[in-house]
Amino acid sequence: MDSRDIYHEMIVDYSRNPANFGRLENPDVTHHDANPLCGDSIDMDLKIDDSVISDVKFHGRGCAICMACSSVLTEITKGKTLDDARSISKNDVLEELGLERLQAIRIKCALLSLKTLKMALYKYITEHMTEDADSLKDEAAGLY
Amino acid sequence: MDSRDIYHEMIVDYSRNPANFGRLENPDVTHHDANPLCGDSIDMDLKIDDSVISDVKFHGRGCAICMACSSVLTEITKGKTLDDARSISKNDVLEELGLERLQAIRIKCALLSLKTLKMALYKYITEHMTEDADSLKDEAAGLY
Amino acid sequence: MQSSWSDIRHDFPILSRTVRDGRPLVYLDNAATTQKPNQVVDTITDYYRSHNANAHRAVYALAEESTKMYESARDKVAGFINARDRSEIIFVRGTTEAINMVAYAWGRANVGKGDVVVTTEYEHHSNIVPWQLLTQEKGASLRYILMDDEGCLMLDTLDDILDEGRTKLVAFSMMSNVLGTITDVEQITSRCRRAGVPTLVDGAQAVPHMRVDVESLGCDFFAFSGHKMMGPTGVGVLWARKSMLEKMRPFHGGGDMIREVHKYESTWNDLPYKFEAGTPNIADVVGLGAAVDYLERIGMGNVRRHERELTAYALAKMADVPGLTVYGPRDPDRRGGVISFNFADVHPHDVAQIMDEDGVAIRSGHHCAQVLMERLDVAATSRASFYVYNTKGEVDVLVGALRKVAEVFKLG
Amino acid sequence: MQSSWSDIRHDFPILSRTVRDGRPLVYLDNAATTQKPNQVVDTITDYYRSHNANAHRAVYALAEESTKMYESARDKVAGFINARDRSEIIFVRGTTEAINMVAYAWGRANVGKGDVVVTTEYEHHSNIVPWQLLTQEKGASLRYILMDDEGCLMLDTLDDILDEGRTKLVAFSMMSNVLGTITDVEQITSRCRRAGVPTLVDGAQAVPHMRVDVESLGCDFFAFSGHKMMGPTGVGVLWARKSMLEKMRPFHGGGDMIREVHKYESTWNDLPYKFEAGTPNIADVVGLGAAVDYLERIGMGNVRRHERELTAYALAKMADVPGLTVYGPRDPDRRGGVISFNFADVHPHDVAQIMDEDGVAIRSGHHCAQVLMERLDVAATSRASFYVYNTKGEVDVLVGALRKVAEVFKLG
Ligand SMILES: Cc1ncc(COP(=O)(O)O)c(C=O)c1O
Ligand SMILES: Cc1ncc(COP(=O)(O)O)c(C=O)c1O
Repeated sequence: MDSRDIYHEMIVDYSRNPANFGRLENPDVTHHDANPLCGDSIDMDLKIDDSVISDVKFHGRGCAICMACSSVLTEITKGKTLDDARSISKNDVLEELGLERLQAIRIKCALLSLKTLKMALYKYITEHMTEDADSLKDEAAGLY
Repeated sequence: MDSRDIYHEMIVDYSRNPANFGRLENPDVTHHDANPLCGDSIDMDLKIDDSVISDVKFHGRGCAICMACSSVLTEITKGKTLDDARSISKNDVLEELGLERLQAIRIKCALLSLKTLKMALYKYITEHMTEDADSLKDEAAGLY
Repeated sequence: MQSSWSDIRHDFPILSRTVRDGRPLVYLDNAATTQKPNQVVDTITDYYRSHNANAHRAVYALAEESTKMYESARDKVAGFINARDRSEIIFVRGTTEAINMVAYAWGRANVGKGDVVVTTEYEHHSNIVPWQLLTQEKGASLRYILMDDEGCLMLDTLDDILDEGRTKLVAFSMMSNVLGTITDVEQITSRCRRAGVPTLVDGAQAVPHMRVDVESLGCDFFAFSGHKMMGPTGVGVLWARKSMLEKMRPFHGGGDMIREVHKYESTWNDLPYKFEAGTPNIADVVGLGAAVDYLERIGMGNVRRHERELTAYALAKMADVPGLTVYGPRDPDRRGGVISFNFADVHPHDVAQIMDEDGVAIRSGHHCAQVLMERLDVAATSRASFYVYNTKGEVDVLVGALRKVAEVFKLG
Repeated sequence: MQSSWSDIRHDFPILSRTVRDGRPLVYLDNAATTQKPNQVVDTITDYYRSHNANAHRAVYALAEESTKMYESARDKVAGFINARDRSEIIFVRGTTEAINMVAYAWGRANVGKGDVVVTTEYEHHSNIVPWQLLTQEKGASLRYILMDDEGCLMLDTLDDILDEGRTKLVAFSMMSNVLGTITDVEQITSRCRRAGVPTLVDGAQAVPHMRVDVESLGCDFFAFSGHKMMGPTGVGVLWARKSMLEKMRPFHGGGDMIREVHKYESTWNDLPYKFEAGTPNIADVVGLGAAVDYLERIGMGNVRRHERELTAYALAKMADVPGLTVYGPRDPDRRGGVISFNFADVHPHDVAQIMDEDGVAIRSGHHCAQVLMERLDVAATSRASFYVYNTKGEVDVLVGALRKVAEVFKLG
C-alpha cells in the first residue's frame, strides 16, 4: 500500500485526537498488552452493565495506525453486548479504515487493541462466567 | 607424507611391541593424559633416584604413531637426569622416527607421550623441588 | 528414482574434487557432517546478495523479505517433522545447543536432589555431558539404559529404573552415530508416558536419513542439526511440545525474546521467540529451509531405501574381509547407513590415515561416544557413513583400501 | 582512501537493488545488521563447494583443510582485537549468546545473595535481561550507571555503587546502539580494577566501527557479533581474559569440549574448546575471518573517519529541519554513526513506513533498549545508522524523505 493510501485524513486525525482515549474510573475489567517488536503498548478499560459494554477507554503509546484502529475499535465496541463484542473481527476494524492490505508487520500495530480487547473480555468472562472463556483466549492468541 | 613413509618397519613393529610398555611398582611419579580429539590416552610412571630417571614405563591406548613415539621417548628418557629429560624436544622424538613432516592432527598423536612426560616431571618437581616448576608446566601446555 | 541417484552428485561440486595426489574424493563421513547441494549454497548466497536485513523488527522492504524468508523456513521445518504448531520450532546452533537448552531451561527447574535422569550407553557426548553437569549440580543421579552385545537397547533395564519412581527425564538418540542402531522410540516413549516421565530424543542421526514424525513418536523434546542434513553449519532445531515450552523459563535473555523490559523486571515474548534471543542465524535458517526442500523432493522414503541398500551391500562386502570386526546390528532394517569397524590389531587412526591416501574420507576415534567405547571395550573404531550421493562404487573403493591397510601393517 | 569509498559499493551487490516501486535502496540500518561484501559471501561459498568437513577430529584431507580454515579465522579475530592469546577467542552465535554465556558460566558461580551487578541506562536488552535473570535467581540486585541529558554516562553514579562494596560485575557497552555515544571504557575499567571488580564490555557497536584493543581497554570480558561487521549471521565472539576462562566451569556440555567422558564424570578440553561444545558454525566463522580481512584492508582508522564525516554532515543537515529532535551527544567525536531522532508528534513507525516508500531503510521502535526509552521519556525513536558504504548523497535522500513525512502528517 502506498503511504498516501494508508495515511489518509482519518488516520492522521485519529493519531492526533484519538477517540475514547484515557482511563475509566472503576472499570469492571482492564487489560494491558504490548507489541514486543515495536514497543507499542495499550491499556484498555471496560465498564460492563448487564452484559453490555456501557463504556470503554484506552490509553497507551503507539503509531498512527495503532491509535486510529484503537479509536475505531472502541467506537465499535461501545454499547455492544458481550456476545457481539466477542465476534468483532479483524476486518471489522481494518475495513473501517481501509487498511485491509497493510503489510504483515503493520497489521500487528493495527490489531493490538483488538487483541487487548479480547483478552480483557476473556478476563471478565472467566471471572464472571465460567463457560467457554478458553475459546476466547485461543481466539485472541491466534489473532496474529 | 605418504603412508609408506610414515608406517615404516620400526613404527609397525613398535605398534605391536611397544618398548617399556606396562606399569612400574611404586613409581615416584605417575601422570595420565589424553588427546581429546582422538581418544588416545597414556599413563606414564617414573622412578627417580638422585635426580636421575632410573626407570620409566607407559601404558594406555593409542595409534601406531602414539605407541612408537611413546616407545622411543621412554627409551630416550631412561637414565637421563631430570634436567636432561626436561630438555627433550619434539624433534628429538619425531626425528628418531622420521616423522618431522607429519600433518598437524597426527603430530598430537606423536607428542602425547612427551606432553605426559613433561607434566609428570612438573608434578615431581613441584612436589620435590620448589623452583621453576611453572616454566615446565607452560612448556608442556604449549607443546601443541 | 534409482536412475537419478547419480544425477544427484552433480548438485554437489565438492564430490568431484580430488584430494592428496589427485585421488577422487570418496566422502564417507556423513555422520559427522554432510555435503551441501548447490540449491542450499545458492539460497544462502541469494539471501546475502539480495535480501539481507535483520528480521522481525523493521518496516522497510528488505526486512519484510528477510522476515518472510526466515519464518517460511520455520514452516518448512515444522512440516518436515510434522510438528503440530510452528511455534514449537526453535532455531538453535545444533543438536548440542538444543539439548543444553533443555538441560538449563527445563532441567534446572525440574530436576532436584535425589532425582534421576536416564540416558543410554550409546549416546553422543552431547546427550551425556549436559546431564552429568545437571545431575552433579543438583545432587541428582544419572542412570543408563544398557545395551546388548549386538548394540540394541535392553528396555527392561529402563523399566527397572522407572519402577524406582524418581526419574524426571529419559534422553536417548533415535539412531546411534557409531553403531547405526535405530532405536525403537515409541517403545520407550510409551513406557515413559505410562510412568509420567518426559522424554528427549536426539534426532541428529535420524532426521537426515528417515521420515520423522514428532507427533507420532510421542516424545516431549526433539533435537537435530542442519549440517547433518545438507543444511549449513551453525543451525539446528529444538522441537518441544508447546505445553512444555509454555511452562519453561527463558534460557538466554536479550533482544527478540522479550515483550517489555523495565529496569528491574521484564516480560517475555510469545513462542517460539521467547527462546530465540538475539539476532538469529537468519541466512543459515533460510539455507536449512532449502535443504528441507531438497530432501522433500527426493523423498525421505527414497533416502532411507538408498541407504539401506548401500549398507546391506557394504555389510556383505565387509563380511568377506578377514580380520574385520563390524559393530552393531546385523540386520540392515534395524540400522542406518553408519558402519563402525576395527581391522585386526590396527588402530583406527592408522586405518583412516592410510585410507585418506586413496581419497577415502572416513572417521576414526571415539566419535564423541566414549561411554560406548568403554562398553565395547575398544579404544576407538573406524567409521564409514553414507548419504544419498554415495554409490556402490565408493563402497568398493572403501573395501579396496582395506587391502592397503593390510599390506602396510603386514596382516596375514 | 577518500576516492575509493564509492568503489567499495561494488563489493555489495545488494546496494544496487531497488525496492518498492523501483526506488534505489538507501540502506541506513547498519546498527541492526550490515551488508556483506562479495569477498565474505564468496568465502562461504568456496568453503561449502570445496572444503566442507567437520573440523578438528578427522585425519582426512578435507577435515585438515576445514580445521585450518576455522582455526585461521580465530587467529585473524585475535589479531583484529589484539587478544594476547588465540585461546581467548570463543566463537558463539553473537553478542547475545556471549553475554549469556558469561552470565551462566561465570555469573552463576560468582554472584550470590546480596551481591550487585551493574549495567547502564543505555544498554541493549542483551546486556540487561541476562543480568535480571541472574540477579533474580540469586537474590542479588541489579543497579544502573545513570546517563545525563546529552546521553553520556555519569561515572560518579558508578563510584557510589562501587563504594558500597558488593559489586561483582560491571557490564556496559562501548557504544550505544541508539544514541551512538562512545563510552569512555578505560575510565570505567580503571575504576573497577581499583575496586577489584571485573568488567564486561558489549562491543557489538564498537568493533565494526573503530579500532578495538582488548588488552589496552583493560576489561575482562568482551562480546561482539559478526553480522554487524560485514560477517555472516550466526557467528560472534566472546573474548575473555585467560585467567577468567580457566576458573570458569564449562557452559554447554557435548562434543569437542571434553577431554575424557566416563559414565559418571568427565574432564574438559583445553581453552578455547572447553567453551565451544558441539559442531561449530564452521562456514560462518571462516566467513567472519574474511570480513576481518576486508575491514583490515580498509583500515579501521579510515572506517571511523568516514563515518565521523558522514555523521557530522547528517547532524548539520538535520539541525535545519524544523520539529526534529536528535538524541545523543552533539559532538561527532563523542559518537559513532548512529542517529536517533523524533519528528514532531509523528510516531517513528509512521516515519519509517513513509521513508520506506522512498527506498530509505531506517529502523523505528525501541531498538531493544526500552530502559533507555523510559529514560528519554519517549515510546520509540527513528534511527539512521551508517557504514563505510554509505554516502553523503544518501544522507540527502534521508533528509529529503523527512519532507514527505511532514507533508503526509501536515506538519508546519
Ligand atoms: C549494543 C548491542 N548489544 C548487543 C546486541 C545484540 O547483538 P546480537 O543480536 O547479534 O546478539 C546489539 C545488536 O542487536 C547491540 O547493538
Ligand atoms: C547422535 C548425535 N547427537 C548429537 C550430535 C551433536 O550434533 P552437533 O555437533 O551438530 O551439535 C551428533 C553429531 O555430532 C550426533 O551424531
